[in-house]
Amino acid sequence: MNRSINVRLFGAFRQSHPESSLTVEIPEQGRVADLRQAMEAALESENARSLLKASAFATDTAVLDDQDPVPEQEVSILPPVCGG
Amino acid sequence: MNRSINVRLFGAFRQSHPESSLTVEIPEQGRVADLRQAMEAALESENARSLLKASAFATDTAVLDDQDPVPEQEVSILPPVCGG
Amino acid sequence: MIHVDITEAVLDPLAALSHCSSDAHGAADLFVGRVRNINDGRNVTAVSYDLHPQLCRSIFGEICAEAMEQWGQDLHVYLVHRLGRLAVGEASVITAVSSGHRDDSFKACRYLIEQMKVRAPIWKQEHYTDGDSEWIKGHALRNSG
Amino acid sequence: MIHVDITEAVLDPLAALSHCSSDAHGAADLFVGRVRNINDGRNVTAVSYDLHPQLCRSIFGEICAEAMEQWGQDLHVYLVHRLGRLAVGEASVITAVSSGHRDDSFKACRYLIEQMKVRAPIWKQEHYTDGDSEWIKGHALRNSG
Repeated sequence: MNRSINVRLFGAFRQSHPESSLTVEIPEQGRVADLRQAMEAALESENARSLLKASAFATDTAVLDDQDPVPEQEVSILPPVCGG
Repeated sequence: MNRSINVRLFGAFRQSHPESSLTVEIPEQGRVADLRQAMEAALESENARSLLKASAFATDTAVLDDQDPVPEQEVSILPPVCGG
Repeated sequence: MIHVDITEAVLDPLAALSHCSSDAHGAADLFVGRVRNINDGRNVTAVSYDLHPQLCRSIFGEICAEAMEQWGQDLHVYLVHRLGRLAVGEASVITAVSSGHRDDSFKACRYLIEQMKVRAPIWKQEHYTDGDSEWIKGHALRNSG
Repeated sequence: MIHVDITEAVLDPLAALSHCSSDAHGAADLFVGRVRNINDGRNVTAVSYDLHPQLCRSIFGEICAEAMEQWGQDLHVYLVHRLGRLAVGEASVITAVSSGHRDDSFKACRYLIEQMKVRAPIWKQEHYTDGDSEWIKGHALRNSG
Protein backbone atom coordinates (compact mmCIF):
# COMPACT_ATOMS: atom_id res chain seq x y z
CA MET A 1 0.00 0.00 0.00
CA ASN A 2 1.30 3.45 -0.87
CA ARG A 3 0.87 6.89 0.63
CA SER A 4 1.70 10.28 -0.76
CA ILE A 5 4.07 12.68 0.90
CA ASN A 6 4.82 16.27 0.20
CA VAL A 7 8.50 17.19 -0.23
CA ARG A 8 9.61 20.82 0.19
CA LEU A 9 12.29 21.90 -2.24
CA PHE A 10 15.13 24.32 -1.50
CA GLY A 11 18.02 25.98 -3.27
CA ALA A 12 18.82 24.74 -6.75
CA PHE A 13 15.79 22.39 -6.74
CA ARG A 14 13.63 25.50 -7.07
CA GLN A 15 15.21 26.20 -10.44
CA SER A 16 13.49 23.22 -12.03
CA HIS A 17 10.41 23.34 -9.75
CA PRO A 18 9.43 26.93 -8.98
CA GLU A 19 6.35 25.71 -7.08
CA SER A 20 8.86 24.69 -4.35
CA SER A 21 7.31 21.36 -3.52
CA LEU A 22 6.66 18.00 -5.04
CA THR A 23 4.31 15.19 -4.02
CA VAL A 24 5.52 11.62 -4.42
CA GLU A 25 4.19 8.15 -3.57
CA ILE A 26 6.07 5.91 -1.15
CA PRO A 27 5.30 2.54 0.52
CA GLU A 28 3.17 2.92 3.67
CA GLN A 29 6.08 1.88 5.94
CA GLY A 30 8.65 3.47 3.65
CA ARG A 31 12.08 4.62 4.74
CA VAL A 32 14.03 7.63 3.57
CA ALA A 33 15.81 5.41 1.02
CA ASP A 34 12.42 4.69 -0.58
CA LEU A 35 11.64 8.37 -0.65
CA ARG A 36 14.95 9.04 -2.35
CA GLN A 37 14.02 6.48 -5.02
CA ALA A 38 10.59 8.00 -5.53
CA MET A 39 12.15 11.44 -5.88
CA GLU A 40 14.53 10.19 -8.52
CA ALA A 41 11.60 9.02 -10.59
CA ALA A 42 9.68 12.26 -10.04
CA LEU A 43 12.40 14.78 -10.83
CA GLU A 44 12.28 15.77 -14.47
CA SER A 45 15.67 17.32 -15.11
CA GLU A 46 19.01 15.54 -15.26
CA ASN A 47 20.51 18.35 -13.13
CA ALA A 48 17.97 17.84 -10.39
CA ARG A 49 18.51 14.08 -10.36
CA SER A 50 22.22 14.56 -10.06
CA LEU A 51 21.68 17.11 -7.25
CA LEU A 52 19.51 14.53 -5.47
CA LYS A 53 22.52 12.24 -4.93
CA ALA A 54 24.26 14.91 -2.80
CA SER A 55 21.06 15.93 -0.97
CA ALA A 56 19.77 15.13 2.49
CA PHE A 57 16.19 14.75 3.70
CA ALA A 58 15.06 16.49 6.86
CA THR A 59 12.15 17.29 9.13
CA ASP A 60 11.77 20.75 10.66
CA THR A 61 14.09 19.78 13.50
CA ALA A 62 16.58 17.21 12.20
CA VAL A 63 18.39 15.79 9.20
CA LEU A 64 17.34 12.19 8.43
CA ASP A 65 19.35 9.09 7.61
CA ASP A 66 18.44 6.86 4.67
CA GLN A 67 17.30 4.08 7.03
CA ASP A 68 15.03 6.38 9.06
CA PRO A 69 11.25 5.97 8.58
CA VAL A 70 9.63 8.74 6.55
CA PRO A 71 7.73 11.10 8.87
CA GLU A 72 3.96 11.40 8.63
CA GLN A 73 3.46 14.91 7.40
CA GLU A 74 6.04 16.54 5.26
CA VAL A 75 9.77 16.40 4.64
CA SER A 76 12.29 18.73 3.04
CA ILE A 77 15.02 17.90 0.61
CA LEU A 78 18.23 19.83 1.22
CA PRO A 79 20.79 20.18 -1.56
CA PRO A 80 24.43 20.81 -0.57
CA VAL A 81 24.60 23.90 1.67
CA CYS A 82 26.76 27.02 1.53
CA GLY A 83 25.36 29.43 4.13
CA GLY A 84 26.75 32.79 5.09
CA MET B 1 77.86 70.25 32.91
CA ASN B 2 74.26 69.45 33.67
CA ARG B 3 71.02 70.24 31.93
CA SER B 4 67.47 69.92 33.17
CA ILE B 5 64.86 67.78 31.50
CA ASN B 6 61.15 67.56 32.00
CA VAL B 7 59.74 64.07 32.61
CA ARG B 8 56.02 63.44 32.02
CA LEU B 9 54.46 61.09 34.54
CA PHE B 10 51.73 58.55 33.82
CA GLY B 11 49.59 56.02 35.63
CA ALA B 12 50.50 55.31 39.24
CA PHE B 13 53.22 58.00 39.18
CA ARG B 14 50.44 60.56 39.19
CA GLN B 15 49.33 59.33 42.59
CA SER B 16 52.43 60.74 44.27
CA HIS B 17 52.87 63.65 41.81
CA PRO B 18 49.50 65.04 40.74
CA GLU B 19 51.22 67.76 38.74
CA SER B 20 52.04 64.97 36.24
CA SER B 21 55.58 66.02 35.52
CA LEU B 22 58.93 66.34 37.23
CA THR B 23 62.08 68.22 36.26
CA VAL B 24 65.43 66.60 36.96
CA GLU B 25 69.10 67.40 36.26
CA ILE B 26 71.18 65.07 34.10
CA PRO B 27 74.71 65.29 32.62
CA GLU B 28 74.78 67.22 29.32
CA GLN B 29 75.54 64.05 27.32
CA GLY B 30 73.52 61.85 29.64
CA ARG B 31 71.98 58.54 28.69
CA VAL B 32 68.66 57.08 29.79
CA ALA B 33 70.48 55.22 32.59
CA ASP B 34 71.56 58.60 34.01
CA LEU B 35 68.01 59.83 33.79
CA ARG B 36 66.82 56.77 35.66
CA GLN B 37 69.34 57.56 38.44
CA ALA B 38 68.26 61.18 38.61
CA MET B 39 64.62 60.09 38.83
CA GLU B 40 65.38 57.77 41.70
CA ALA B 41 66.82 60.66 43.64
CA ALA B 42 63.90 62.92 42.75
CA LEU B 43 61.01 60.62 43.56
CA GLU B 44 59.82 61.11 47.11
CA SER B 45 57.81 58.02 47.87
CA GLU B 46 59.11 54.50 48.33
CA ASN B 47 56.24 53.24 46.11
CA ALA B 48 57.24 55.49 43.25
CA ARG B 49 60.88 54.47 43.51
CA SER B 50 59.93 50.83 43.39
CA LEU B 51 57.65 51.52 40.42
CA LEU B 52 60.59 53.20 38.67
CA LYS B 53 62.48 49.90 38.49
CA ALA B 54 59.74 48.38 36.29
CA SER B 55 59.25 51.52 34.21
CA ALA B 56 60.41 52.47 30.72
CA PHE B 57 61.34 55.88 29.33
CA ALA B 58 59.96 57.02 25.99
CA THR B 59 59.68 59.83 23.50
CA ASP B 60 56.41 60.56 21.74
CA THR B 61 57.23 57.95 19.11
CA ALA B 62 59.35 55.23 20.71
CA VAL B 63 60.33 53.47 23.91
CA LEU B 64 63.99 54.08 24.85
CA ASP B 65 66.75 51.73 25.99
CA ASP B 66 68.92 52.55 29.03
CA GLN B 67 71.94 53.12 26.77
CA ASP B 68 70.07 55.57 24.46
CA PRO B 69 70.96 59.28 24.74
CA VAL B 70 68.33 61.37 26.47
CA PRO B 71 66.35 63.40 23.91
CA GLU B 72 66.58 67.21 23.88
CA GLN B 73 63.09 68.23 24.84
CA GLU B 74 61.03 66.03 27.02
CA VAL B 75 60.61 62.37 27.89
CA SER B 76 57.89 60.31 29.48
CA ILE B 77 58.20 57.67 32.13
CA LEU B 78 55.90 54.72 31.58
CA PRO B 79 55.05 52.41 34.48
CA PRO B 80 54.01 48.83 33.67
CA VAL B 81 51.06 48.91 31.25
CA CYS B 82 47.68 47.18 31.30
CA GLY B 83 45.63 48.68 28.48
CA GLY B 84 42.16 47.67 27.38
CA MET C 1 21.78 33.43 26.96
CA ILE C 2 21.04 32.54 23.35
CA HIS C 3 19.47 34.61 20.60
CA VAL C 4 19.03 33.04 17.16
CA ASP C 5 16.91 34.23 14.26
CA ILE C 6 16.46 34.35 10.53
CA THR C 7 15.09 37.55 9.09
CA GLU C 8 14.38 39.49 5.91
CA ALA C 9 15.29 42.73 7.68
CA VAL C 10 18.69 44.42 7.49
CA LEU C 11 20.98 42.92 10.14
CA ASP C 12 21.79 45.09 13.14
CA PRO C 13 25.25 44.83 14.73
CA LEU C 14 24.15 46.99 17.66
CA ALA C 15 21.38 44.55 18.51
CA ALA C 16 23.99 41.79 18.52
CA LEU C 17 26.31 43.77 20.82
CA SER C 18 23.43 44.71 23.07
CA HIS C 19 22.50 41.04 23.46
CA CYS C 20 26.15 40.18 23.97
CA SER C 21 26.84 42.30 27.02
CA SER C 22 26.75 41.89 30.76
CA ASP C 23 28.33 43.71 33.68
CA ALA C 24 30.40 40.59 34.26
CA HIS C 25 31.62 40.39 30.65
CA GLY C 26 34.81 42.24 29.77
CA ALA C 27 34.87 41.04 26.16
CA ALA C 28 32.66 40.73 23.11
CA ASP C 29 33.53 39.49 19.64
CA LEU C 30 31.30 40.04 16.64
CA PHE C 31 31.59 38.64 13.14
CA VAL C 32 29.83 40.01 10.05
CA GLY C 33 29.60 38.08 6.78
CA ARG C 34 28.89 40.30 3.78
CA VAL C 35 28.14 39.85 0.08
CA ARG C 36 31.35 40.26 -1.94
CA ASN C 37 31.56 41.79 -5.42
CA ILE C 38 33.62 38.93 -6.83
CA ASN C 39 33.39 35.18 -6.43
CA ASP C 40 35.43 32.66 -8.39
CA GLY C 41 36.44 35.43 -10.78
CA ARG C 42 32.86 36.45 -11.66
CA ASN C 43 31.46 39.91 -10.94
CA VAL C 44 28.62 39.57 -8.46
CA THR C 45 25.87 42.19 -8.14
CA ALA C 46 23.67 40.45 -5.57
CA VAL C 47 23.07 37.17 -3.79
CA SER C 48 19.70 35.56 -3.06
CA TYR C 49 19.64 33.52 0.13
CA ASP C 50 17.24 30.63 0.44
CA LEU C 51 16.99 28.76 3.71
CA HIS C 52 14.86 26.33 5.67
CA PRO C 53 13.57 28.57 8.46
CA GLN C 54 12.49 26.03 11.10
CA LEU C 55 15.48 23.76 10.65
CA CYS C 56 17.84 26.75 10.60
CA ARG C 57 16.54 27.99 13.93
CA SER C 58 16.83 24.53 15.38
CA ILE C 59 20.40 24.05 14.16
CA PHE C 60 21.44 27.60 15.14
CA GLY C 61 20.16 26.83 18.64
CA GLU C 62 22.18 23.60 18.78
CA ILE C 63 25.35 25.36 17.66
CA CYS C 64 24.93 28.09 20.27
CA ALA C 65 24.30 25.54 23.02
CA GLU C 66 27.47 23.69 22.00
CA ALA C 67 29.48 26.92 22.21
CA MET C 68 28.19 27.54 25.74
CA GLU C 69 28.97 23.99 26.73
CA GLN C 70 32.52 24.42 25.52
CA TRP C 71 33.32 28.01 26.56
CA GLY C 72 30.97 28.72 29.45
CA GLN C 73 27.29 28.62 30.38
CA ASP C 74 27.48 32.32 31.25
CA LEU C 75 28.27 33.27 27.63
CA HIS C 76 25.85 35.48 25.71
CA VAL C 77 25.56 34.09 22.21
CA TYR C 78 23.96 35.57 19.06
CA LEU C 79 23.47 34.07 15.60
CA VAL C 80 21.22 35.68 13.00
CA HIS C 81 21.11 35.00 9.24
CA ARG C 82 19.37 37.03 6.62
CA LEU C 83 16.98 35.75 3.97
CA GLY C 84 16.19 37.14 0.52
CA ARG C 85 18.10 39.11 -2.10
CA LEU C 86 21.09 41.11 -0.82
CA ALA C 87 23.20 43.62 -2.71
CA VAL C 88 27.00 43.66 -2.57
CA GLY C 89 28.16 44.95 0.83
CA GLU C 90 25.05 43.90 2.73
CA ALA C 91 25.46 41.65 5.76
CA SER C 92 24.15 38.11 5.36
CA VAL C 93 25.05 36.83 8.79
CA ILE C 94 26.09 38.14 12.20
CA THR C 95 27.53 36.00 14.98
CA ALA C 96 28.53 37.46 18.33
CA VAL C 97 29.61 36.29 21.77
CA SER C 98 30.38 38.03 25.04
CA SER C 99 32.28 36.51 27.94
CA GLY C 100 34.29 37.34 31.03
CA HIS C 101 37.60 37.23 29.18
CA ARG C 102 38.43 37.67 25.52
CA ASP C 103 39.78 34.23 24.63
CA ASP C 104 36.35 32.64 25.08
CA SER C 105 34.61 35.33 23.02
CA PHE C 106 36.97 34.96 20.08
CA LYS C 107 36.89 31.17 20.06
CA ALA C 108 33.14 30.80 20.56
CA CYS C 109 32.34 33.46 17.93
CA ARG C 110 34.54 31.66 15.42
CA TYR C 111 32.89 28.36 16.32
CA LEU C 112 29.44 29.79 15.56
CA ILE C 113 30.31 30.92 12.06
CA GLU C 114 32.33 27.81 11.16
CA GLN C 115 29.57 25.46 12.30
CA MET C 116 26.88 27.55 10.66
CA LYS C 117 28.70 27.31 7.32
CA VAL C 118 28.88 23.53 7.56
CA ARG C 119 25.56 22.60 9.12
CA ALA C 120 22.91 25.23 8.40
CA PRO C 121 20.39 24.57 5.59
CA ILE C 122 21.13 27.75 3.64
CA TRP C 123 21.61 28.20 -0.10
CA LYS C 124 23.06 31.03 -2.17
CA GLN C 125 22.12 32.05 -5.67
CA GLU C 126 24.62 34.53 -7.09
CA HIS C 127 23.54 37.16 -9.59
CA TYR C 128 26.21 38.38 -12.00
CA THR C 129 26.77 41.62 -13.88
CA ASP C 130 26.14 39.77 -17.17
CA GLY C 131 22.57 39.00 -16.05
CA ASP C 132 23.31 35.34 -15.42
CA SER C 133 22.70 33.72 -12.05
CA GLU C 134 23.77 30.49 -10.45
CA TRP C 135 23.11 28.41 -7.33
CA ILE C 136 26.43 27.94 -5.56
CA LYS C 137 27.62 24.37 -5.19
CA GLY C 138 28.02 23.65 -1.50
CA HIS C 139 28.81 20.59 0.55
CA ALA C 140 26.37 17.79 1.36
CA LEU C 141 24.57 17.92 4.69
CA ARG C 142 25.19 14.86 6.79
CA ASN C 143 23.16 13.81 9.76
CA SER C 144 25.44 14.71 12.65
CA GLY C 145 22.57 13.70 14.97
CA MET D 1 43.53 51.19 5.28
CA ILE D 2 44.28 52.07 8.87
CA HIS D 3 42.27 54.06 11.40
CA VAL D 4 43.67 54.54 14.89
CA ASP D 5 42.61 56.99 17.57
CA ILE D 6 42.32 57.71 21.24
CA THR D 7 39.26 59.58 22.38
CA GLU D 8 37.25 60.76 25.37
CA ALA D 9 34.02 60.13 23.44
CA VAL D 10 31.89 57.00 23.73
CA LEU D 11 33.23 54.35 21.33
CA ASP D 12 31.14 53.62 18.24
CA PRO D 13 31.06 50.05 16.89
CA LEU D 14 29.23 51.21 13.76
CA ALA D 15 32.06 53.59 12.90
CA ALA D 16 34.45 50.66 13.23
CA LEU D 17 32.33 48.45 10.96
CA SER D 18 31.91 51.26 8.48
CA HIS D 19 35.69 51.70 8.27
CA CYS D 20 36.09 47.93 8.05
CA SER D 21 34.09 47.33 4.91
CA SER D 22 34.73 47.10 1.21
CA ASP D 23 32.89 45.57 -1.73
CA ALA D 24 35.75 43.09 -1.97
CA HIS D 25 35.56 42.10 1.71
CA GLY D 26 33.26 39.23 2.65
CA ALA D 27 34.23 39.27 6.33
CA ALA D 28 34.65 41.62 9.26
CA ASP D 29 35.54 40.84 12.85
CA LEU D 30 35.11 43.33 15.67
CA PHE D 31 36.24 43.11 19.28
CA VAL D 32 34.93 45.22 22.15
CA GLY D 33 36.67 45.42 25.51
CA ARG D 34 34.40 46.61 28.31
CA VAL D 35 34.73 47.56 31.98
CA ARG D 36 33.77 44.58 34.16
CA ASN D 37 32.04 44.80 37.53
CA ILE D 38 34.51 42.50 39.24
CA ASN D 39 38.29 42.22 39.08
CA ASP D 40 40.38 39.99 41.33
CA GLY D 41 37.36 39.54 43.58
CA ARG D 42 36.78 43.27 44.17
CA ASN D 43 33.59 45.06 43.15
CA VAL D 44 34.43 47.65 40.53
CA THR D 45 32.22 50.68 39.87
CA ALA D 46 34.38 52.45 37.28
CA VAL D 47 37.82 52.52 35.70
CA SER D 48 39.90 55.60 34.88
CA TYR D 49 42.12 55.19 31.84
CA ASP D 50 45.33 57.17 31.61
CA LEU D 51 47.40 56.94 28.44
CA HIS D 52 50.20 58.60 26.53
CA PRO D 53 48.32 59.98 23.51
CA GLN D 54 51.14 60.53 21.00
CA LEU D 55 52.95 57.31 21.78
CA CYS D 56 49.66 55.38 21.78
CA ARG D 57 48.83 56.59 18.30
CA SER D 58 52.28 55.75 17.11
CA ILE D 59 52.21 52.24 18.55
CA PHE D 60 48.62 51.61 17.40
CA GLY D 61 49.76 52.51 13.90
CA GLU D 62 52.70 50.11 14.09
CA ILE D 63 50.48 47.28 15.29
CA CYS D 64 47.98 47.87 12.48
CA ALA D 65 50.75 47.97 9.88
CA GLU D 66 52.11 44.67 11.20
CA ALA D 67 48.67 43.08 10.90
CA MET D 68 48.43 44.18 7.26
CA GLU D 69 51.90 42.88 6.57
CA GLN D 70 50.94 39.51 7.95
CA TRP D 71 47.36 39.11 6.73
CA GLY D 72 47.10 41.34 3.67
CA GLN D 73 47.75 44.90 2.52
CA ASP D 74 44.11 45.12 1.42
CA LEU D 75 42.86 44.71 5.01
CA HIS D 76 40.88 47.52 6.62
CA VAL D 77 42.09 47.87 10.18
CA TYR D 78 40.64 49.85 13.11
CA LEU D 79 41.98 50.40 16.64
CA VAL D 80 40.52 52.99 18.98
CA HIS D 81 40.99 53.28 22.75
CA ARG D 82 39.06 55.46 25.13
CA LEU D 83 40.47 57.82 27.71
CA GLY D 84 39.00 59.03 31.01
CA ARG D 85 36.64 57.57 33.58
CA LEU D 86 34.36 54.77 32.36
CA ALA D 87 31.48 53.13 34.21
CA VAL D 88 30.95 49.35 34.30
CA GLY D 89 29.73 48.13 30.90
CA GLU D 90 31.28 50.95 28.89
CA ALA D 91 33.63 50.07 26.04
CA SER D 92 37.28 50.93 26.62
CA VAL D 93 38.64 49.64 23.33
CA ILE D 94 37.40 48.54 19.90
CA THR D 95 39.50 46.66 17.38
CA ALA D 96 38.12 45.62 14.00
CA VAL D 97 39.35 44.18 10.72
CA SER D 98 37.72 43.41 7.39
CA SER D 99 39.16 41.13 4.71
CA GLY D 100 38.24 39.03 1.70
CA HIS D 101 37.82 35.87 3.74
CA ARG D 102 37.07 35.36 7.40
CA ASP D 103 40.21 33.65 8.60
CA ASP D 104 42.27 36.81 8.06
CA SER D 105 39.72 39.02 9.84
CA PHE D 106 39.60 36.83 12.93
CA LYS D 107 43.36 36.43 13.20
CA ALA D 108 44.24 40.06 12.51
CA CYS D 109 41.56 41.37 14.89
CA ARG D 110 42.89 39.14 17.63
CA TYR D 111 46.44 40.29 16.87
CA LEU D 112 45.43 43.94 17.34
CA ILE D 113 43.99 43.45 20.80
CA GLU D 114 46.76 41.13 22.01
CA GLN D 115 49.51 43.48 20.86
CA MET D 116 47.69 46.52 22.20
CA LYS D 117 47.49 44.92 25.65
CA VAL D 118 51.22 44.24 25.68
CA ARG D 119 52.67 47.30 23.96
CA ALA D 120 50.37 50.31 24.37
CA PRO D 121 51.20 52.90 27.05
CA ILE D 122 47.84 52.71 28.83
CA TRP D 123 47.11 52.54 32.56
CA LYS D 124 44.00 51.63 34.53
CA GLN D 125 42.90 52.93 37.87
CA GLU D 126 40.03 50.88 39.26
CA HIS D 127 37.42 52.45 41.51
CA TYR D 128 35.71 50.14 43.99
CA THR D 129 32.33 50.10 45.69
CA ASP D 130 34.04 50.72 49.05
CA GLY D 131 35.34 54.08 47.77
CA ASP D 132 38.91 52.85 47.43
CA SER D 133 40.77 52.98 44.14
CA GLU D 134 43.94 51.42 42.82
CA TRP D 135 46.28 51.59 39.83
CA ILE D 136 46.40 48.12 38.30
CA LYS D 137 49.78 46.45 38.23
CA GLY D 138 50.65 45.72 34.62
CA HIS D 139 53.70 44.40 32.85
CA ALA D 140 56.85 46.38 32.08
CA LEU D 141 57.14 47.95 28.63
CA ARG D 142 60.19 46.77 26.76
CA ASN D 143 61.70 48.45 23.77
CA SER D 144 60.67 46.16 20.96
CA GLY D 145 62.79 48.25 18.57
